[in-house]
Parts: sequence; C-alpha cells; structure tokens
Amino acid sequence: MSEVKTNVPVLRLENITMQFGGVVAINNLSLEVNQGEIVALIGPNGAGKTTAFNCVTGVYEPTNGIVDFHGKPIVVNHPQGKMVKQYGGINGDLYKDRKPVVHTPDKITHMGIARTFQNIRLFKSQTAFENVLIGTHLRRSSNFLTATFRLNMKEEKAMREKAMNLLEIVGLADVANELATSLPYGKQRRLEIARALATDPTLLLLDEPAAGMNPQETDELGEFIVDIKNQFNLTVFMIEHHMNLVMDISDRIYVLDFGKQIAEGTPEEIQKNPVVIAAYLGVDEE
Amino acid sequence: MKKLIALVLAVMLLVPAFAMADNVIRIGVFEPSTGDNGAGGKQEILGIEYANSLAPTVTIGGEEYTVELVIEDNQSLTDKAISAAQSLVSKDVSVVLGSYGSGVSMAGGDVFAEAGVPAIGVSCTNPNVTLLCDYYWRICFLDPFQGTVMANFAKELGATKAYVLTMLGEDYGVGLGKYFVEAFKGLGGEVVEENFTEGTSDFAAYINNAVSNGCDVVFAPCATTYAALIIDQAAAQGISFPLLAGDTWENSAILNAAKGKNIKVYCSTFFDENDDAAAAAEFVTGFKAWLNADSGKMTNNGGNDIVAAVSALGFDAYNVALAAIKAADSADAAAIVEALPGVTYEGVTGAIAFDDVGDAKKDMAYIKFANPETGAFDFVKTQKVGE
Amino acid sequence: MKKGNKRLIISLVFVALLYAAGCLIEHTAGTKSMVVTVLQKGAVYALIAVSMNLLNGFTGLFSLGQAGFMLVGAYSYAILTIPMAKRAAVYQYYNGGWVQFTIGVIPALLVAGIVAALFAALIGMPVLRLKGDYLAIATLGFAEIIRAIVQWDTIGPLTNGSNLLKTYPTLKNIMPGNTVLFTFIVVGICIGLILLLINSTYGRAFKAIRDDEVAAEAMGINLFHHKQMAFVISSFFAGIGGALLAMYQGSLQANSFKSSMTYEILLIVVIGGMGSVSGSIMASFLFIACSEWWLRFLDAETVLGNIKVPLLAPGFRMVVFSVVIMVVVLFFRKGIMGDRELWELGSRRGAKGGRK
Amino acid sequence: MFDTLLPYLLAGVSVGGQYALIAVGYTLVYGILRLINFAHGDIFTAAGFFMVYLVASVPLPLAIPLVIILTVVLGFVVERVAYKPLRSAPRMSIMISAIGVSYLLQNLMWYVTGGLAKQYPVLPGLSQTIQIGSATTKLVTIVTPILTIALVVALVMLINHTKIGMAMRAVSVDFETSQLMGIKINNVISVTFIIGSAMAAIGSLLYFTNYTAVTPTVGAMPGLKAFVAAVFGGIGSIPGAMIGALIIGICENLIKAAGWTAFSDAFTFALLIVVLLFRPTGLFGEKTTDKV
Repeated sequence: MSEVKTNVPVLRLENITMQFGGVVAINNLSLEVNQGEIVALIGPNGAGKTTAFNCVTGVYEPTNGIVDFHGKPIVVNHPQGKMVKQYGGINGDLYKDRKPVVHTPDKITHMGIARTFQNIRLFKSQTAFENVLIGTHLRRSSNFLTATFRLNMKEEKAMREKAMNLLEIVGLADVANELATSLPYGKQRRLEIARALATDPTLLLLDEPAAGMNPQETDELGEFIVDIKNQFNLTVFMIEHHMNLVMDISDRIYVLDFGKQIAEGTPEEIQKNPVVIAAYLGVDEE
Repeated sequence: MKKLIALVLAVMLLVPAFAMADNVIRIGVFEPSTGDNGAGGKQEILGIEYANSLAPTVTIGGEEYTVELVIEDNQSLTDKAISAAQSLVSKDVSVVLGSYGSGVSMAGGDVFAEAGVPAIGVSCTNPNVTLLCDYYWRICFLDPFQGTVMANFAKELGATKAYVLTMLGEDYGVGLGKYFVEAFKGLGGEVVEENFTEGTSDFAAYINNAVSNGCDVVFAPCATTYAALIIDQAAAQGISFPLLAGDTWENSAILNAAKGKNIKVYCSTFFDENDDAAAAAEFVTGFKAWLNADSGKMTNNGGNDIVAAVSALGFDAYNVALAAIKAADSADAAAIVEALPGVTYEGVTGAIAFDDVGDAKKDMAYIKFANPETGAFDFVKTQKVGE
Repeated sequence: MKKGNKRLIISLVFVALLYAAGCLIEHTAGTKSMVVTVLQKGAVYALIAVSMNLLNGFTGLFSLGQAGFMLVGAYSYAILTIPMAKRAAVYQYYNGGWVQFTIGVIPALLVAGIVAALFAALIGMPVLRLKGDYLAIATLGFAEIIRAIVQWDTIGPLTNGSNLLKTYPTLKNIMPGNTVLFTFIVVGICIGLILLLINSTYGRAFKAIRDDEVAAEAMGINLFHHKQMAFVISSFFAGIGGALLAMYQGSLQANSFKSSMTYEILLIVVIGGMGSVSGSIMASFLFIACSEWWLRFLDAETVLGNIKVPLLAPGFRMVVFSVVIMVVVLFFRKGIMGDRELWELGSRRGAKGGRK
Repeated sequence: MFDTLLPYLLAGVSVGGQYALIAVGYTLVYGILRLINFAHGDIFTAAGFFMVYLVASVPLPLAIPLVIILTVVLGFVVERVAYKPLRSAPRMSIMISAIGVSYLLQNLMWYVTGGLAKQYPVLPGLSQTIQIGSATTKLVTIVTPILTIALVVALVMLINHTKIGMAMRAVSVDFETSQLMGIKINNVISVTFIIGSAMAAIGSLLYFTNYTAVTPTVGAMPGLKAFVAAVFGGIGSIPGAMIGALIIGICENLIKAAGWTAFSDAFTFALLIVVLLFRPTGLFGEKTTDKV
C-alpha cells in the first residue's frame, strides 16, 4: 500500500448527470479521489462506470454537473444550460461564481489525467515502441517545422529513451518492435498503461485493466499497479470487476448501480454493505 | 519493382521507337473524335482523309514520299489535348493539322512549339491560337471577324437586345461571345451576357432569362452537345426570336434538334456546299461520292452526306501542308516552319495566304439557316467585313 | 543508429542514381520522346499523390479537395509569372488584368504553395469537424466552389475568367534540356520534406489519429490542431504540385481541375498503397506511363493485315485502365506497397509482415 | 412579378422532382450501408443510354419497361461485384470502390458512344408543349412532380407496411443486430439497390425527356445534387430527400434567374456545406451519438 496518501482531493465529481436522449446513464454522481489513493469504481454491467470515466476525460460532455481536477475545472455544466448567467435554484451555491467550462479530451490529458480503455484501443498499425512514443508527443517543445527539419534531435532522443524506459518498466522491452496488436492480451493491457504513463499523468484512470486475465495474471497486475503508482507518484482511479484485485489494492471503493452511487467506503465496509450485496446478487422486490 | 520499371523503360528506349520506313512523311491530325466537339472533329478528319486519298504522296528532293496520317484524339479537353499533342510529337510528325476548337489548339500549341513542329489550325477561330504561338498557322477566319459578321446580321434581323450565352472555360465560345458583344454594342445594341458550366443540361432558366430580359435575339456559340439542348428547350418554350451562333453550329446535330420545331436558327460558317466556284463544286461532288462509298465514313459525318464546312477546311489544310512540304522540299519540321509563311494556296474555301501572325487573310463568311422543314441548311448570304 | 545511417546512404545513392538516370534518359531520348513526358508528369503526379497520401493514408482524413488546392496553386503560379509583355494578349478580354508585376519562378512556386495552404486553413476550420464521408463530400464541394469562383467573370482581371492562361515560364524555360532534372529536384525536395515530417513526432501523431481518434485524443493529441496541420501541409504541397503541373502543361484552365482529377489521384494513392510514400511515387509513374504512353495503342483503330483489330477505338484505353483499377481496389486492396516503404522491406518485414 | 417567376418555378419543380427520384437511391443506400454511392449518377446516365439504344431496335412501349429492368440489373450487379466483397472492409475502401465504379461506368459509356451526345427519343405525350399561365413548357414538367410524389408515397408505404420494408428499417438502425436477428442482410441491400436503380431509371425517363441529350458524364452533376438533396433532407428519410430535391431544384433556377448563372452548381455545394456544419442530420434526420 502506498504511503503517500493524503486527504487532498485530486479529482472531484459533483452532481454529474449524463443523459442520452431519454436514458439517464449517470444520475447525480458525486465522488472524490484523493492524492496518492487507489480508488475503485465498481458496479454491475451497465451501471454507468465507463460513462463516468468518459465524463471525466472529456469524451462525453455531461448533461450537467462539475468535474474538478486539482481544484481546476474540467467540466462545469449548469443544469439550466450554458446560456444561464445568473445561477440560482437547486444547485445555486454549487455553481456560484463558476463559469461554464467544457474541456476536450486532449486538454484534459494535458492537465495530467491519462486513461486506458475497456476494449483496448492501441494504435494498430504501430509497434509497441511507437505506441508509447506517441504518448510522449504531448509534452513536446518542438513545433512541426523544427521537427521536420530535425532541429529537435535532442528532444527526439529523450522521447525515445523515455518510451524505451517505460517499456522496460512494464516488462515489454523485448517486444518493443512487435506490432502492438500482435501481442497477447495481457501485454496489450500493460502496453496501454505504458502509453498512458508516457503522457506524464498525475491521475491514472484504468478501465477494467484485469479484464480477460487469469487469477495469476490478475495478482501480478495488482502488484504492478501499486508499483507504478509509487514509482510515478500517481493517483489511481479504476473500474474493475475482479473483486480480489479491487479488495486487495483499493483504498476506497465507490459502487454504482443504474447510474446512481449506492455505496462508498473501504473494501471492508463495502464487503459488508447489504445494499451492495443486493445490487450484485439481486434481491426480491420488497 | 522500381528496378523492374527502370529496366522496362531502358528496354523501351533501346528499341527504336518506330521502325523508320523509307520515304514516309508523317502528318499529325490533332482533332477531337470524342467529347463535346467530337462530331465536328470527326467531320474535319474526314476532310483531311479525303484530301489524303486524292494526294497520298508528295515529292521531296526528287523522291516520292508516302504521306502517313497520324491521328490523335484530343477529347475536346484542354488537359487531354496536351498529352495527345505530346503523343503526336513523339511519333515524329513533320507538321500537324488541327484542331476543331480553339482551347485545345492553344493548349497543344505549346507542345508543338517546344518540339519545333509547325501546326496548321483548321477551324480554331480564337485569335490567341496564332498570336501566342509562333508555330501555329491557320486557314480559317478569326472570331473578331466572325463576331462582327454575326452582330451585323443580328442587326439586319432587326434585333436590338441580344442575349449572349457561352460556356465557362470554352475559349472558342467565350471569345466569340465577347467579340459579338463588342460589335453589337458598337452598332447601338444592348446585350445581356451569361455563362453556363460544363455538363449543363438544364437550359430552361437561361431561355427564361432571355425572355424576361426582353431580348430579341440569342447568340450562343457553343459545342453542338449544348446547342441541341438549347434549341430543344427554346422550342419547348415557344421562343419566337432567332437563335444565332458561330461555325460550330453548322452540324447535323443542330439540324436534328431543330427539325420539325418552330424555331429559327442561323449560324455563320466557312464554306457552302452549293458554292458555284469550280474547285468547290468538284470537291463537293468528289467528297460526297467518297462518303457514300463507305458507311463508316457516313456515320462519322453524322449519318448523311451533307458537306460540312469543316470538312472543306480539313481538305484545304491538308493541301496547304503538302504545299508547305513541297516549298520546303524537306520532311524536316524546321524547314517546313521556314517555308510556311510564304505558302499560298487556292483552296475550296477560298484563297489562302498567311499574314505576319500566321492567319489566313480571309474576309468572307457564309450565313446559313437551319431549315426545320427540310432538315438541311439553307444558304442565306455571304458577308464580308465592313458590309 | 549505425545501421540506420547505412540504410540512409544506400537510399541516397539510389535516389541519386534515379536522378542521373532521368537526366540521361532526357539527353539520349530527346525532348520529343514520350519517356520524357512520362518522367515529367509522373514526377509531378508523384508529389501530388504523396501530398494526398499524407492526408488520406497517414492522417486518415478522407479528403477529396486535392484538385481545388492544385487549382489554387497553379493559378497563383501562372498569374504571378506571366511576362509583362504577354499580359495584354493573355488577358485579352480584361485589358491586361490587374496584376502588373512578375516574380521569379522559385518564389512563385513557394507562393503557390502558401496560397493553397491559406485556402486550406480557411476551409479546414469548418470542414475538419466533419467525419468520414461527410468530410469527403464537403471537401469535394469546396473544390468545386473554388473552381466556380476562379471562373467567375468579375475576378476575370485576376484569373482571366474561364479562359486559358499561358505564356508563363514552363519546365522548358527554366532548365532547357534538363526539364526532368528540374522536376525531379523540386519534387524530390518536397517529398523529402514530407518524409521528414512523417517520420517526426508529428508524423507519429498523424498516424495515431488515423488508427484511433479516441485513443489519440486521450494521448493528448489535439485532433483539430493536428488535422488542420496535415490538411494545410498537404495543401501546401498540392499547391506546389499544381504549379508544377501548370509548368508541365504550358497552358492552364480551371476547367480541367475537376473532381475527376481528384479521383485519379486518389486511385493512384490506392494503387500505391495507403500510407506508403514510395508506393505513391511508383504508382504515379506507372499510372502516367500506362495512361499516356503504353496503353495509347488501345485507342487507335488498328488494321493488322486486312483485319481490323476488334474493340480498339477511342476510349478503349480508359476502359481497360478502369477495369485494372477496379481489380486493384477489389482484390489487391493493399496496393503495391501496403503501408510499408521500399526501404523498410528488408529490415522490418519480420516485425510488421505477418499482418493482413 | 409572378408571371416572370412562374417559368423558373415550373422548371425548378420539374428538375427538383427528377433529382428527387435519384436522391431516393442515395438516401436508401446511405441509410443502410453508410455509403455514398458515387456510381448512382452514372447508373442514371446508363438508363438514358439504354433508352437511346433500345428505341433503335424495339418499340417504345416495350423499351420503357426494358430500360427499367436493365437499370435495375445494372444496379444489382454493381452492388454484388463492387460493394459486397468489401462488406467488412473499412468504409473508405467501399467509397473508393464506388468512385472506381463511377470511373469505370463513365469510361465505358464514353467508349461505347465515342463521347458524343446522343439524342434522347421523343416520348409521345411527355414531350408535348403546353401553356401554363405565362409559361410555355413541356408536359413532362407537370407530370414529374405528380409522378414523383406518387412514387415517394408508394415507397414510404412499402417501407412502413411490408416485411421487407421493416427489414430495411431494422438494418438501417443497426446492421449487426439485425443480422443476428436473422435478417438476410444481403437480400435487404440488394432490394435497396433495386429500388434505387428503378427510381433512377424512372428519373432518367423524365429528365432526358426534358433535356434531350445524353452524354457519358451527364449524370455526374444531377447525381451529386441528388446526394446533396438527400443530405439536406436528412439522410435515410425518403420524404426528406424529396423535399430537399425540390428545394434545390427551385433554388437553382431562381439563382439563374437572378443572373448568378455561373454559381448555380456551386450553390448546391455551398448549401451542402452549410447543412453539414450547422445541421448535419438535415431537415428530417435523427440525431445519433457515437459510442466509445
């Protein structure tokens, strides 16, 4: 377990609601992830977990609500729409003095949030090494002219070293020149993490990192997540179905069901929570 | 792969491009046989082929040379014309005849000039064909002349306001339209000018514009493809005023479009089938017999044996080329270039002699009327400058 | 690194040999030969195809506006270089036109690229928000709009309306007798720059966008910024390509820059392989050689002995040609090179080979 | 004022109706395959040539159904040969294939006809000249919009009330799922192409009666305009395509009336871009969200 945990919130979601047409995918979700923590977001399929990630990373624009990262706004969408200047009503205080903000995913990554995807999205025509290298593009100082005329050789070299270094850390150095999509499943998941790390994040969002892994691989992954968290001084926010993994490494857990938060607490608390058990096992209607 | 290509290229270079038979002189025919101007181009080629059938050889330096026609299709398009011209040049032609259409001639002119091959324009009437190219000569009249003729004629028909319709990007039509406008305004007439884009089929709005602007004559020099549509739609809208155009409209397509409709179509052209001069009469009889002997040629002429002016011009162009070769007494393109300015020839379309720019000094146009009842062109009058 | 250097040297020697061969061919075959034509036009098309590949093949933006940007480049070049003495004749209907100065050929080529790039920047702002085939049809539409504007009579004093522009310096005027070398040098520099860009960190970002937009954005790549960059750079080179095409043709008319021209270039890119620079170059020369030279006999009605060869008639060449293209599109979808490069064939086959 | 505008409006409604018949093919195919069938305009042209050549050998009453049948066969074959093998390929490949087919058809027609314009036969009745108010025009001008509306209504009924229509709607909503539900995708797609081609054939009868010259490239522009109409009306919506086409036909003629003749084609594209940017779903299209 990490020893750099604090109570300083890194990520804060407040009253996030996401509607697709008439379907409410997330309903008034609020949560916090603190510096140095590993926080898990669990829930049955269709609970809105990935949607929550997509709201944080700017893929979706939440219908309303606020996402803050290190106290800076990522999304501020007022319930009554962006046109409303004078905030009031039910969430009046929450929106007080806050201008509507919607950032694009790349801007959010630039702020320091990196993610992986539930259904792995590697760059399929690129090698493992090139995939990681693309992650380093974000923190470049060169522009297209200096890059074209090779006036950035020093930076280019640093990028390559950093990418290789990351591949070594995730244990993929030997397959650096293999095509990313030709790697086995588990390695692809690690590669996605390496690629995310190349963007120098402070918060790492992992979307089902252990999906499709066997118990042994899952255990290794757990250690690996803790390792990199410590090594890169990260905060980790993850969606996961493998309960062993979740219970092993999480500091806190949020449980989502039908777009609503139904529980929050430490692994021990969640394990005992009857609402959670009901949600997972299903109970007869009272 | 690349090496293979290089190898193929090298082999192609080593094999002499064309087995040079002795005593053959090649004349390039640079004409559209497809595209908007394909119909006219084919008629022009027929004239050239007929002339070739009458005079298949030429004597150079005391030796008899066989004339071989090398025909390339410029597809009526300026960009395709360039590669067609290059293809002709690469086949070592001594002189080029063509084209029907001014734009393609201007585009091809550069290629001929670069290769030092002289070209004789047959029915390309835009002044810039010869003006901007030192290797181009021409045996027909020019657009400033033709435009003036038609403006005068419009005036004679009693028109006061003309509707001028040309296709964007067609040098021939745009040029002729401008000269007509200049002349017609000079005669105190009013003008409405409009353009259509390539590939237009809907001319209803244009005809409406002519009507709603109170025009009493339409001048629409354009390719026959569009001409047929314009005539058809004008007739459908019951237009009572005459439609005028330049030499391109002297074509079977126009006759077919106008046939049986209540519409008056006039065009100016280079030659009249019923010309009573001896040379012309002989040409007309001979050409008709030649056409009738071969159904393929009849088809290329538009399915009948009406002698188009461009065929007569093609005939003359071939003979001018032969005269130039004889004057140069050489099959060498450069020698022919030297000889051409001095060539004079008494053709079926009139006497041909070149001025400084390379244009034939021609001063007579024939005005014809597309008779909707007989489906033939009626000769109206001849017109000279200043008349 | 050392191995890379060696390969670089081999490549450079190879390129130098190609240049020498081009030069030699021109001097031995003479300017009249079709080989020279094919080398000139093939080189010009190679640049245009590579510029289109940068967009369609490397950045995954299906743009069909290439002919429009070539048109802008070609016109910019021609307008700026027509000699003063000839302007009155060229702009015969517009009193010699508005532009009353000329600039050198090389600056004019640069201006051609820059003007095309400016147009692209303006057009890109709205249309790059569109995706897939909507982007394709919108860029196609813009190319047609550009063509309509250039032909507009009101700006005729600038563009000569819909009429032919000519008398500007052509390939022959610049390096007489070495037209192929000149074309190869200009095209070579441009393609070289594109290659350097593609192999830089920006090129990797382009490819990332092509492979997966969502993931690329999650990597912090600003989609719009990078797409705009690819679009503008591609158009810059398309503009220069258009200017070179004008120089090759010797005369210029807006009417020939139709969407069918874009389609032809697209087909070259497909034949060469989406995402392969060397493929595009080879396909260009092949395409031009076939259409201008090797297949020309198909268009001529030929009589062998007494028998007229069937099928041969004007237009048959293009039929054969389009059938071949359909075969490539349907059965050899990767084209000549797939997304590999000629110089990678030896070294990276192991790593990248086994894939479909 | 109205007297001056009437001829333009008539011409606009007429040409708009003809675009509408082409646009139906675009909107159906796009709705199901998400493919801009670039060859559709050329299939329309081919229908014109079928008529020209058929009339030379068979009587007119027989030629008209034959034209429709041949066009349908052509559309069907194009789909089977050029699009079906690419069903699982990236969308860009199918679109390139469509461009290739268009290129092939145009070149083929160019070869067969020598690139020369062919005179379209006179259809008795339709070609007659009639007088409406201040305007003189062909009868086809009046017939077109009536026939177009009738066909569109019939088509909408087909799609809403028949089994195949239901299958078409299902496939257009979700390709994979409907496949899983046992809908024979290939049949549905073939039917789509058959309907589209038949409409194009009828459109060509009307169009070429109005504009009597057929050239190999004559369908390219109406094809593109019909596609714009389909986008404008909301891709996938048949009544939308019709209304879009009528609006485009009328606007085009009014623009020419205003003297901006050189821009009548460019206008269509400008309209397309404006629609794509500000209302990408068109007038009657439904909004969709991409899933990540």
